Amino acid sequence: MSRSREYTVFNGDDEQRSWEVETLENGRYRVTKPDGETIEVDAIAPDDDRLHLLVEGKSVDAALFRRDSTYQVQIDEQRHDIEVLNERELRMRAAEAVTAGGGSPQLVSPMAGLVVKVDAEVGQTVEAGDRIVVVEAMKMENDLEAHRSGVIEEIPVQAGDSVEIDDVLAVIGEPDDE
Amino acid sequence: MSRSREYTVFNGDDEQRSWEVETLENGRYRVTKPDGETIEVDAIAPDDDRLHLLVEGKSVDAALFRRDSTYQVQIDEQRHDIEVLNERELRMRAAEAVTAGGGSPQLVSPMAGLVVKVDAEVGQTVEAGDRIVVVEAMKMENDLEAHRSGVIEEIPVQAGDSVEIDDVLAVIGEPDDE
Amino acid sequence: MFSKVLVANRGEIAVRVMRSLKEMDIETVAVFSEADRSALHVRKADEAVCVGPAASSESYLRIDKIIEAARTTGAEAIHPGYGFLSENAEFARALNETDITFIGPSPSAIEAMGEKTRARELMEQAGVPLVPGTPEAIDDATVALAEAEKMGFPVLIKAAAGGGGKGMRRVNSATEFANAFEAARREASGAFGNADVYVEKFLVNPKHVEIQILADREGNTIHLFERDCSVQRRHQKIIEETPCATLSEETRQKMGQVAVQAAEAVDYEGAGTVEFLLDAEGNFYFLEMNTRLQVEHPITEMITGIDLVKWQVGIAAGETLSLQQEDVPRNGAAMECRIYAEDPENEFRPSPGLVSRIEAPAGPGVRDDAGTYSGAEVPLEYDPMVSKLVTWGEDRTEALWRMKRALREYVVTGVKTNLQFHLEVLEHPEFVDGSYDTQFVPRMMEERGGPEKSNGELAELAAVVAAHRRAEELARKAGNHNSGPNSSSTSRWKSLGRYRQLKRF
Amino acid sequence: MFSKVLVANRGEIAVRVMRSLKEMDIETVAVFSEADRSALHVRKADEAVCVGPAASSESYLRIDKIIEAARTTGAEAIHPGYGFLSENAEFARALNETDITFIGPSPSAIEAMGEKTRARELMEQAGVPLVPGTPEAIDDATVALAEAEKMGFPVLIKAAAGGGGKGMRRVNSATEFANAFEAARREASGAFGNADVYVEKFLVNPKHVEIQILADREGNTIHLFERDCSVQRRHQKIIEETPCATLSEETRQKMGQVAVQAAEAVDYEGAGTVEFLLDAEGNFYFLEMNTRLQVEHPITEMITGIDLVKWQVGIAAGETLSLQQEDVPRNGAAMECRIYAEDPENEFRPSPGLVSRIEAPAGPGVRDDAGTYSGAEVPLEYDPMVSKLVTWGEDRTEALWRMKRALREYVVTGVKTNLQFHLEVLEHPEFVDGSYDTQFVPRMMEERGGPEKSNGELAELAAVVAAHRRAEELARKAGNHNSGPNSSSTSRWKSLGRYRQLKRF
Repeated sequence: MSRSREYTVFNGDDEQRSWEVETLENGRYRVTKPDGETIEVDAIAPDDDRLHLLVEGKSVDAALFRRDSTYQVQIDEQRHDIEVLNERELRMRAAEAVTAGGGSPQLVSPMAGLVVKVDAEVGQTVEAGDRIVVVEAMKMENDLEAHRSGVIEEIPVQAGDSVEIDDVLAVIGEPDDE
Repeated sequence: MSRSREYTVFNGDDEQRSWEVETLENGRYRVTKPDGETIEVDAIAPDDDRLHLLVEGKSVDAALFRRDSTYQVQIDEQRHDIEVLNERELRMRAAEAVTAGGGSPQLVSPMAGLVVKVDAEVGQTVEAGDRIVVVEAMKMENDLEAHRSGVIEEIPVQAGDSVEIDDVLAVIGEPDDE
Repeated sequence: MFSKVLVANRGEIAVRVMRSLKEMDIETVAVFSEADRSALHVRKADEAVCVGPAASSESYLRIDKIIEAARTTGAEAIHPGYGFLSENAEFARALNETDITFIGPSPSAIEAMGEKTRARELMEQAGVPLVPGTPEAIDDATVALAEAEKMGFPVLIKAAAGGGGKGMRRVNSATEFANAFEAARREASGAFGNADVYVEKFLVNPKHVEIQILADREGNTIHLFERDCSVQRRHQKIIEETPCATLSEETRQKMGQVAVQAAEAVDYEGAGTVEFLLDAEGNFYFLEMNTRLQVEHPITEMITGIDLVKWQVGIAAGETLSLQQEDVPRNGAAMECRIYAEDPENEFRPSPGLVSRIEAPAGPGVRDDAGTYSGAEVPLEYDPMVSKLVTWGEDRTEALWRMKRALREYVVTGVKTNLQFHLEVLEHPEFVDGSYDTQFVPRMMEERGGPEKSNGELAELAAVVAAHRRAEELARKAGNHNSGPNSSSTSRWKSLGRYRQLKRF
Repeated sequence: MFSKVLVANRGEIAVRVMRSLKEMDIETVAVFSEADRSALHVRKADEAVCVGPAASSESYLRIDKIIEAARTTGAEAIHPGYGFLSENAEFARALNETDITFIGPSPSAIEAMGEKTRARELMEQAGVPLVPGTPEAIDDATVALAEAEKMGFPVLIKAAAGGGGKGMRRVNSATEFANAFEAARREASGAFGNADVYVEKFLVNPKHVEIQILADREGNTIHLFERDCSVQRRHQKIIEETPCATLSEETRQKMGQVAVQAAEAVDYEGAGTVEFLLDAEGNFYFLEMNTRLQVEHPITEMITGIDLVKWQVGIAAGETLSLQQEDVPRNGAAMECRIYAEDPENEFRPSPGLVSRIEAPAGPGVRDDAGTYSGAEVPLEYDPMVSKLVTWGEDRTEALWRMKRALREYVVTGVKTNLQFHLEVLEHPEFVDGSYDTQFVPRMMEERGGPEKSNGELAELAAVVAAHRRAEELARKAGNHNSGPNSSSTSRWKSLGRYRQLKRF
């Protein structure tokens, strides 16, 4: 629980800001703000859609509503739409950008689960049916195989990532793309 | 969705009342009351913990809070504690009553899932490790085996039942119980 | 008194009417369209009848189906709320032919006030002031000037063939009049091929002020003071308050008397509202009369303590007004903010959809008349009003600060709302001093860049922490599947349990 | 005026005080115990400081920690709410030695009213009526009778050595007195070995009526009329109302004057309450003075429109009362029901735990001061009050019917509450006619079998349908696992989706 995670925020101004969060032993969070300042935050969820923060003595009662990776945040009467991508989602977004417009080079996960193994690497030529990634769900390991032959262009996941249905696991380009 | 199901209600007066509910094609419910009268009920869940019924033109806005099989129901200012058992739970309750005080004759389900097969029957002598029930969870069939040798006294589940963690699947008495 | 009443409406007003009915020990019947099966007013009613598909024209506006619903349920009267059938004389007339009572004025009063020209004629006869203007086109500058001086400057010279603001010319004094008049005629002739012009009084930055009236069948008519509804955009009221900050006591009394005259002129019965334009000099002119309950009626209830819906029902049941004009209480100040599911940053476009969570403010001096609930849809088909938030204070300042406090307490997630926009209005100098007029919001929107967001970094922090908690939760779930129920993860789960108790997860 | 105030309390009163502070544009600081990390008052504050473990003695009652929290946050004043440190003279004194203002009366006023015997002495000197009684034991029947006649019959002869109701004898007239007196002495001698008896006035079915007062530093003292708090059980108030239905205008004025005298006798400053016993003849007797805000203060706010908390803060900041006694408004009637997480069917035992859902009533004339929210715990450690529900009406009948309507709207799931019990009280003939006294609830509880449940079969129906929907949902989930994402179950899912939209599942 003490791994530090990075988040990239898009706050609507086309500005991209990096935050870092680490869960501490006491359940609080150490947060590194985009300007590099580090603060300790005590957060509780009074209810679904609510998050209450104590930030250096300040009490912040936020209402949150998530749609995909965008949070609508209401604090007092103000409402903010904030997109937050974690590291995997950021890689995923990049992968999508790379293949935007292409046929269907993306191998997507048919299930939600944990990536336990990645069997291929970028640049490798694979055959349809080769195992690319192993995703574990409900005590069962699932081999996720290349849906077509080609060259791996992107693998936006790594072992330990949790993925959701339809998340991109790999981008497999046509062999002649090389 | 059109199987009729029976429910047994304990309303705190030690009175036991039988209700029957069938889901109709239009999403409404045909309910047979304990007195045998049949009514059609249109029910929606405006939110968690809420159920709104239209019963023969009457609008009933109920707040419900479930603990195990007991529902706290608030309608207007009145609060009622009502225990509702479905057929399986009623059998389960009977099975628990049978074995109350015994060692641990109950084979319980380690997971929530759907009973797809029952491989034993009451009166049968089984060995520890014999498959008794198959429960399916997350696309996987799980053989649930006798935790001890003995004679099957009760099997409160049948194929098609959904079970939850710790639900009794079978009661296996000592061989010398016979 | 009635023992059962049908409310032929939906949303907050249906709920509000039912609340009064319940306090009168009257059973309530809701009607609903197929889109409103899960609407709040259906939940709050004792009985509910579906009257047709989502389109209002096939449900809430269907006179036959509404009457049928009343018959089926045995309702003795129908309250129409506002909108829908509330000002439909045909509906009132149809009910008069049954033994079901229409809670509202007579069909003839509805009709008289519904037709603009007829209403103006009637009002003129009753001595109610109208915006002065020449009834016909004038071609003689001297005659026109005499008329203009009679009505007082500034005046507007309007091309008879013009429209939509075209062919209008404002004249501020007698000295400029003759030239302007001839120029306007020339322009009109050039632009429309018709030189005819009218002269009309030009109202400088008028306020929209209305008077609430109550009248019983015996002709006892009283007024319940004014409401200033000048905070509006495209004739849509946004914030209303009472008293009007700039109204002198003398004008208030005069306006009240005139409103009573207007109502009496059509033998009015029940609750109604006479709308006026009020100019900077305290002159006021009849605009129209709404022969029903207004959206903004709660602020009048707050300062008078009078439940208008109860009186509507009582009067319809034949009760006599027990209140004399001089006994109508008037305490403190009240304002109302209409909370809409709309996007002020996108031309106030409706933002229908799922209200994931709505939490209304509470505490002293706050009244919330909501039409929805957490988990409900704001349907596409109808007005996207979420709630009417009303505050009362000993004086205007207290009502205003209560409103600011209440708006900050209000939580609505899922749909966009105008909560922040309201606060912006409330903190605008023109609103704070009460001098605002009907052009205030358009002016404000022109000046304005966008909403100020002082909480931006905190909001980002909250979003990032929420994303982090979600990421860890997902990882935990996945991790748990990995390690099976009896693995060494138990202690981690225990500590998770402890955190959960502390709502840390 | 202060720019930041710390609220040394929790629950609904902390939230309520903060609301007024926010309306005064004052920043708010909450303190909380470790059990209250997720409490509503922490969420509503601008800043929050943890002051120790769950036990009040280690947190909310820790004078040093509270003062430390004020210092750390830069709060200029502390509002103590009610309970906890609100009547702690030591706390007020400790604050006087800092530059942090205590929002409340002087330590000496708190002390004077806090010691029962001293308070009685002071009140007697100030001419405040006390329940008459002989100050010492009397052994002469003739002297005793003379005393009894002075105080008026009935009287109570009390054994000096008795207690807890033992050794008491009620005497209704002079003719029975001599015999009763001797009998009482004999009994006392036999039972306690001590024949000493006192004579005290016996109050027949008294009401508990209290007067709200407000006083500024310059000694301007006004009263804000009475509250009838006779609906109580074991000295725990349950429902309060104002005006008191049986109080004559003359007695009201007298009682108000006496309350002002009582406050002036201790140089009182701020908001306070003088409690009286009122007998059937309209005589009233000093009980005690509470030198703080009362739980039931909102009903006074409803009929006067005065925000008591704002005045407390203003007076503490040195403001002068702008109101003369004759200007205090008094409109309509108000009542308050204290909603507790408790089980009236089980000796009103607290029912702490998770408030799964709380939905407060709204609409005209309703004020809800809640201290919790959906998803919150009612902690074991503190008072299990969930909310104070207050209604206002033009008259008592309207306030009463509003309260009934509001109680029926109130939803609390998870914990048990006294919602239904309140309704039972409100519909009891003694409550309806307003004649109830402090023995009303005990009498009612004796007569009563249990709560009436007219909705029993509907509740069963709802529970059965809920169980059925759950059973089908579980079966569907299991079935779906069976058939994989691309199987023929798609159409079933589609239809499920449609149902979901309709909230049928």
